Amino acid sequence: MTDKNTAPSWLARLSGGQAKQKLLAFGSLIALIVVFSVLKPDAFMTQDNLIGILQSTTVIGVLAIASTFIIITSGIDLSVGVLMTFCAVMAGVFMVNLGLPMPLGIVLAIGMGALSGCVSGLAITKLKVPPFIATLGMMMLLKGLSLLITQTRPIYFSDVEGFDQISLGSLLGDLIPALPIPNGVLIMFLVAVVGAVVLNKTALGRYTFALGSNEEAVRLSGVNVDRWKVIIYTFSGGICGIAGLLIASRLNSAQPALGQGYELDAIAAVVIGGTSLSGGVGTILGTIIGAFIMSVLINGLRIMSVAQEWQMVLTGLIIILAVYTDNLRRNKP
Amino acid sequence: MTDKNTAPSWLARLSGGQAKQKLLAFGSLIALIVVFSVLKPDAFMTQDNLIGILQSTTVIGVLAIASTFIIITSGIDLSVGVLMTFCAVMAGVFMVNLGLPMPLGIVLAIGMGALSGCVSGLAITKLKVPPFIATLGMMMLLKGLSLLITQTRPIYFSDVEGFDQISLGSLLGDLIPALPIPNGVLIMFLVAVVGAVVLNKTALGRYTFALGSNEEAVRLSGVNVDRWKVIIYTFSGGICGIAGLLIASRLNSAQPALGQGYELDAIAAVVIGGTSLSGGVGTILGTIIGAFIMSVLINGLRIMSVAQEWQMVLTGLIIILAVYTDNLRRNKP
Amino acid sequence: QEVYIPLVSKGFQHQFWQAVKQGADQAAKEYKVKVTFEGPETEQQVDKQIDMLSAAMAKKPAAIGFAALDSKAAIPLLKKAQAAKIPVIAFDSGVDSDIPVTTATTNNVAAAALAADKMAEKIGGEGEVAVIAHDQTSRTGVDRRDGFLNQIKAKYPKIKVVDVQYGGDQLKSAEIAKALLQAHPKLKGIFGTNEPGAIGAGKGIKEAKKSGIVIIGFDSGKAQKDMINDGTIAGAITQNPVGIGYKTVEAAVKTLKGEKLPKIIDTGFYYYDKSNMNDPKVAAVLYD
Amino acid sequence: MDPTSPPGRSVAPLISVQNLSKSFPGVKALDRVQFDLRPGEVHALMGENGAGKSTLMKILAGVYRKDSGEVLLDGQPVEIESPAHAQSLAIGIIHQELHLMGHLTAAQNIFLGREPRKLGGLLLDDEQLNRDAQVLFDRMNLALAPTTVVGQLTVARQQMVEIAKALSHKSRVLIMDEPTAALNNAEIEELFRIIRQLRSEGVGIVYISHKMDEIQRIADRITVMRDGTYVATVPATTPMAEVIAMMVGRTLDQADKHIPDTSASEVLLDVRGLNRGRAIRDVSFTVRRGEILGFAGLMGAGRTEVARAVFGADPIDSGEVRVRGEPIRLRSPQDAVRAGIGYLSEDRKHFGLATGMDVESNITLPSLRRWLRWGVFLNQPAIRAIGQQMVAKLRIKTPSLTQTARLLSGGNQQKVVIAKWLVQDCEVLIFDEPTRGIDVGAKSEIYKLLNELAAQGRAIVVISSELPEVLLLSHRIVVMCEGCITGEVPGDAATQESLMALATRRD
Ligand SMILES: Nc1ncnc2c1ncn2[C@@H]1O[C@H](COP(=O)(O)OP(=O)(O)OP(=O)(O)O)[C@@H](O)[C@H]1O
Ligand SMILES: Nc1ncnc2c1ncn2[C@@H]1O[C@H](COP(=O)(O)OP(=O)(O)OP(=O)(O)O)[C@@H](O)[C@H]1O
Ligand SMILES: [Mg+2]
Ligand SMILES: [Mg+2]
Repeated sequence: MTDKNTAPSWLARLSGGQAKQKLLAFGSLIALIVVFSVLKPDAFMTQDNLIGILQSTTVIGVLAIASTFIIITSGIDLSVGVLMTFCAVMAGVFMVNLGLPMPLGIVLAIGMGALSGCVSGLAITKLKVPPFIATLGMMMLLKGLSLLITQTRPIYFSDVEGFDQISLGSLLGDLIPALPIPNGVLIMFLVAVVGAVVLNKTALGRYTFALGSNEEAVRLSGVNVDRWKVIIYTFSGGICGIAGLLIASRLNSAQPALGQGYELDAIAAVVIGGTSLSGGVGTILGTIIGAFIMSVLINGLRIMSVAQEWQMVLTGLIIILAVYTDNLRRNKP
Repeated sequence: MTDKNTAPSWLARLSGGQAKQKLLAFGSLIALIVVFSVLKPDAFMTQDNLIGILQSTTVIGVLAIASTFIIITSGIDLSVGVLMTFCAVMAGVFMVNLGLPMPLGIVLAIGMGALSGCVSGLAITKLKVPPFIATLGMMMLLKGLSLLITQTRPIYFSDVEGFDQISLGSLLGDLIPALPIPNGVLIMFLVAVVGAVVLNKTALGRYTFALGSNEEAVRLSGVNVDRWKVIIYTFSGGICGIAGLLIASRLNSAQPALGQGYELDAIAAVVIGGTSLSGGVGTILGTIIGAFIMSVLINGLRIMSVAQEWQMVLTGLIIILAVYTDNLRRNKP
Repeated sequence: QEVYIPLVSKGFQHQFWQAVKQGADQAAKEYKVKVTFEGPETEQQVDKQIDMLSAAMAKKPAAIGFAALDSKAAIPLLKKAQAAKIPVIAFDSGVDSDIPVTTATTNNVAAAALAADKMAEKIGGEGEVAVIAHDQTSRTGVDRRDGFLNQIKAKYPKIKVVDVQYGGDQLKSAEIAKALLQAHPKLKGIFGTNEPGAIGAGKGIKEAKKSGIVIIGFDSGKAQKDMINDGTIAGAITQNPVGIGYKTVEAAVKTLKGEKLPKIIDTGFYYYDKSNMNDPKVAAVLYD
Repeated sequence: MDPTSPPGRSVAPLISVQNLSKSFPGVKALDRVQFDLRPGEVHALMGENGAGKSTLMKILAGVYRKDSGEVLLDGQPVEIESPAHAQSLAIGIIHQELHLMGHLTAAQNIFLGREPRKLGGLLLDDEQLNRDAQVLFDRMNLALAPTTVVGQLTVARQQMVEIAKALSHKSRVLIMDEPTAALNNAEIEELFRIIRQLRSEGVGIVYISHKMDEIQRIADRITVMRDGTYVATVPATTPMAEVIAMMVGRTLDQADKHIPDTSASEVLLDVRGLNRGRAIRDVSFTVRRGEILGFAGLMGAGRTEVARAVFGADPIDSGEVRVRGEPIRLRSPQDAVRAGIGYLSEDRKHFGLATGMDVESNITLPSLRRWLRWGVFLNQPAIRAIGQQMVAKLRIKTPSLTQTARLLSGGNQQKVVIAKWLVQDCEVLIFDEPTRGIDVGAKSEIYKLLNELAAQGRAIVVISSELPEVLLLSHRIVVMCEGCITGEVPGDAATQESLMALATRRD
């Protein structure tokens, strides 16, 4: 174990004292970047492409942060992808159909995410349905709702002034023209920092770990387990709402049929980042690294014009290997 | 708990002594059937439609049986759907491309399923990658391979004499014309019976439960945990191979891009059938009932011409409720 | 009793299928028949489509409209329909069998070849182009991809297709477009074989702030029309989905009345761009 | 005392350990330790919590691999690679922590990996399996159906299943790591009978326990360890005070008993007419401020059930619980904690410890509210401070406050669980087997602590299967049998005999 007292950096604190391991977990990421840079130096390591990679990580990254909380409680949330879409749709309903002002629309859309998360949480705690099934049910339900609400047509935000700037504008680029990082990327990092603080510095985070470690012991410590679970799912749902806004802004529309399957990418990012599916262990920093491993891999293979069938084969292999090498490092400190 | 000694019927034995609970789990199924029969008597309760329901349960049913073993060990297998497709493709390669005789082709296709299961098992035990990731990786890998092998084109079995009879023919119907049950359905029930015997009467089954119950205890008992896990995944992979043959025969072709998403249906069937995702508990009979609940539900909604969006919403709700009512019954014996 | 005609389609979530449904509903209203419309979630789920067909037949319909994902796989059921004297109208893509009374369809290979011609015209007959197709296995995906590739190969030897990638949804298509631009700096054009593919390509180009890339799209939809208007997409091929839906139902009704129908009802396709978008003939087949 | 004579010097040792070392990250668990075991002897291994006893034994059982040193079996060096390998070398072990498969039956647990087969090995022969288990249980005088699912057994019965499992192996070396921590007297007698029989058959037995009287009764030799090092091996006839001094490196003063007069003080906990199925039948009792109420009874008497019911952990059929005269709603442990009741479970692994979390998080779990700033953010310095305070107060042996609780030695885990209830600062504390697995030194500290807590005006309930402990601590003793309270005796009038009589009274 790393001793926190000997290396109390902000990094170590944010990542819950496992900074060393996490820094090592960068390994797979660095390795991938080096390989692609060597193989395609002129295309991969360009500013445009790097920003493209950052941009392409945002949505999965934010969904993965939401999933990290759930997975640390030893739960699972299959609805994150569809929930994101549902929030995008609701943002459209509020801002376009009802014409509410953008800030209010944003808050309400995130609120819808939190509400849906809350419903999953209630199904899990009050109906005692296992998370896998509760969120599988929610996935179908929300997908149907998104299609019903939109009558299977996208909602376009063209008339909502500045909505596409949420994801695509670049406040940073306006200040420092050499760094045209899109706002969506900053939002992802902001969500990550807030997520890490909540996970490691608040009661919610503490109970997240505790529930994943031994739920019965937590109950017998006099903690209202049900309430905290609902709170955690609600919080995670709210984060999915942010992902919904990001994707809606990026596509400048709410696409009601998109989103299914994204949950697997999110969960893969979480696990590659060192969070245990059996609960009790995990960091946000790891999750972000995991999300980048996924997006760098896919971008690199595309840049190299690898046929998509081979992309699948290689992605499958590399996901397994990334988790394997991460294991190796953990066991040899 | 039901007392095994007081009710030793073959049913109780097959279902591992939880027959009473399982018989109750029939409840949801019967309820669905009654509702649909009342609402659409002339269309739902017809011989054709009932046979259609049976037929549409076969593939998911067999995949769910394969998943039951994995889930009882407290593992999960996301690759079952794609593995099924891979086996269908390999059956095509063996029988159509290489022109091997059908019986040999069948054995080899099932063997490919077992082999893939074995690879998953090795990734889980030797590389210590969690089942979720190992099988997610396998899912991508096998999907890519299926597309590569077929060059993304279906392989048609039109020239393989009698291949479509595996699933669509009716040996029973030839004997008893009033009961034209397709062979695929019989095969599913056969797999269920063999699966139940293996699960409850053999060492493989015993270790399946033991691993899901407390893996560390199994290791400390001197059992070669890794070996048995590999065996269980191999066995389960072989069953997926049978599903691959069933679907290939039903479609008279191997469709290389099909299969993803089927794993969720299979897992849902398993859990609705009362198997616990945390391992150690489960029955094949329950799984079959779970698979029928899913297919009756979907068929019934279609028969009632419910809009597809509403079908999704209702399926989501009913899956949650089915597991909820199953919980209720368990807690009030 | 009301005449009931279920349409079993290849999908229902895409705008294209919704437009087909719209045409079917329109015809249903005019001919006073009952129509339902459903299709699997992805165009790979051949067996789910067959389950849908089987449930549709259990409802004892007067006729069936069917857009086969894999025409051979459905033949046993179609034979059953034939035996039960339920006429089958194929739509969107054909069924390799003589059971369907008629087929209401677009010639996707020819439509994609037209896209290739337009692409060649816009980039001046030479250079690198790429394809963002919608998936590897669906009939339309394969026809449009191959229709485009074959036309280029046959007629434009100086044009090189450097990559074919498969998008699926808008977001993934946009990521692919950006990666294509990185990998092939000299890229001159992208053909998106369906609506998300075309819009995604446009998005990707916009995000990468590249100009001068020629995008040829397929189908319509509001976003694609907007992009054509603002010049991001040079132009697109449109089929006549509303017409496909309408003709399918109409054909069913006519068959039930005993009318003779041609084996193929070609619903046609058009190339459209900024210049002819408001032409009534074109505007009629575009959808939002 | 046993009249057995230690085996002669000429006997070659079964197992001999030399210069064995083992480190874990941050901990040197064993430092050049030596140990030997002769056939037909009971060799006690003693030491404080965290001294390295279990680690040494786990190396012999193939659970851990040694870092350096030598293990000789029959004079031949061996490298014990896995539990299976240890079994094949006829080394059996009863682990300190229970390792059972909760969903399997007792018989299935015992014979896992060695199931009788039928039909040419194809199918399992469960009839034979159950018969074999029954034979084993009969030999142990254990009234347990082989088909019982072990997850539904109490800890004590699970421990008996573990013992049965170890016995079924017919080992030449049998290691018992605190086998009696969860057992009552009758069961301990049964176990000793079996141990003596095995000894006479030439089996070498390593016996780890913190119960001095047991060591005196059963052991032939004693090896003492301290802080991962070897101290000495002495004959069991050595006075216990000397052995303890070797273990802890200092002499201990016995906690002495003085019973304050609490008859006038306020009734803090008042339980009336509690019923829950057949497990709790019309149980009523009161505890006053400053009082320690002992609960005695045999295994399965229902004491744990009563405690859990009072704590709101299990639903009740009828009855009322009052705290400070106020009836409380009991739907969940949360209600109980809010009313000022704390409950230390007898099963720390399942109900006590969040095993994956670190020490300080566990210690502050029930009281987390108090360690928050603005009700949201963790007050890390305060958490660190209270953690340090508890580690010092209870002498918890841990490399740091951020050590994962699972990696502590068994006794130290128990201390962590005690610490979390001390921090929560409840008025009413129910301790279910509080000293299970705790070493002598720490035990007397906990006794002092309980007296202190009572003296501060709290009401304490102590459930213990060790009669001397109940007798030493309690101001009043309630005895249970089969779900009923069969009697109540003042602490100064009670004797082991009188308590046993009440504990076995059936009506
Ligand atoms: N797997 C492990 N990882 C890290 N530290 C460990 C591990 N196992 C044991 N330790 C540490 O090694 C030391 C010795 O532990 P061990 O369990 O052998 O003690 P013990 O003598 O059996 O104590 P007790 O009487 O409490 O059971 C302790 O400090 C413990 O924290
Ligand atoms: N012979 C038995 N077989 C199986 N279960 C038993 C048996 N005896 C008791 N039990 C279980 O134990 C419960 C009561 O035990 P409980 O743990 O409350 O007793 P206790 O007095 O605390 O004893 P212990 O010292 O074992 O903890 C019963 O409700 C029952 O579930
Ligand atoms: Mg120990
Ligand atoms: Mg007890």
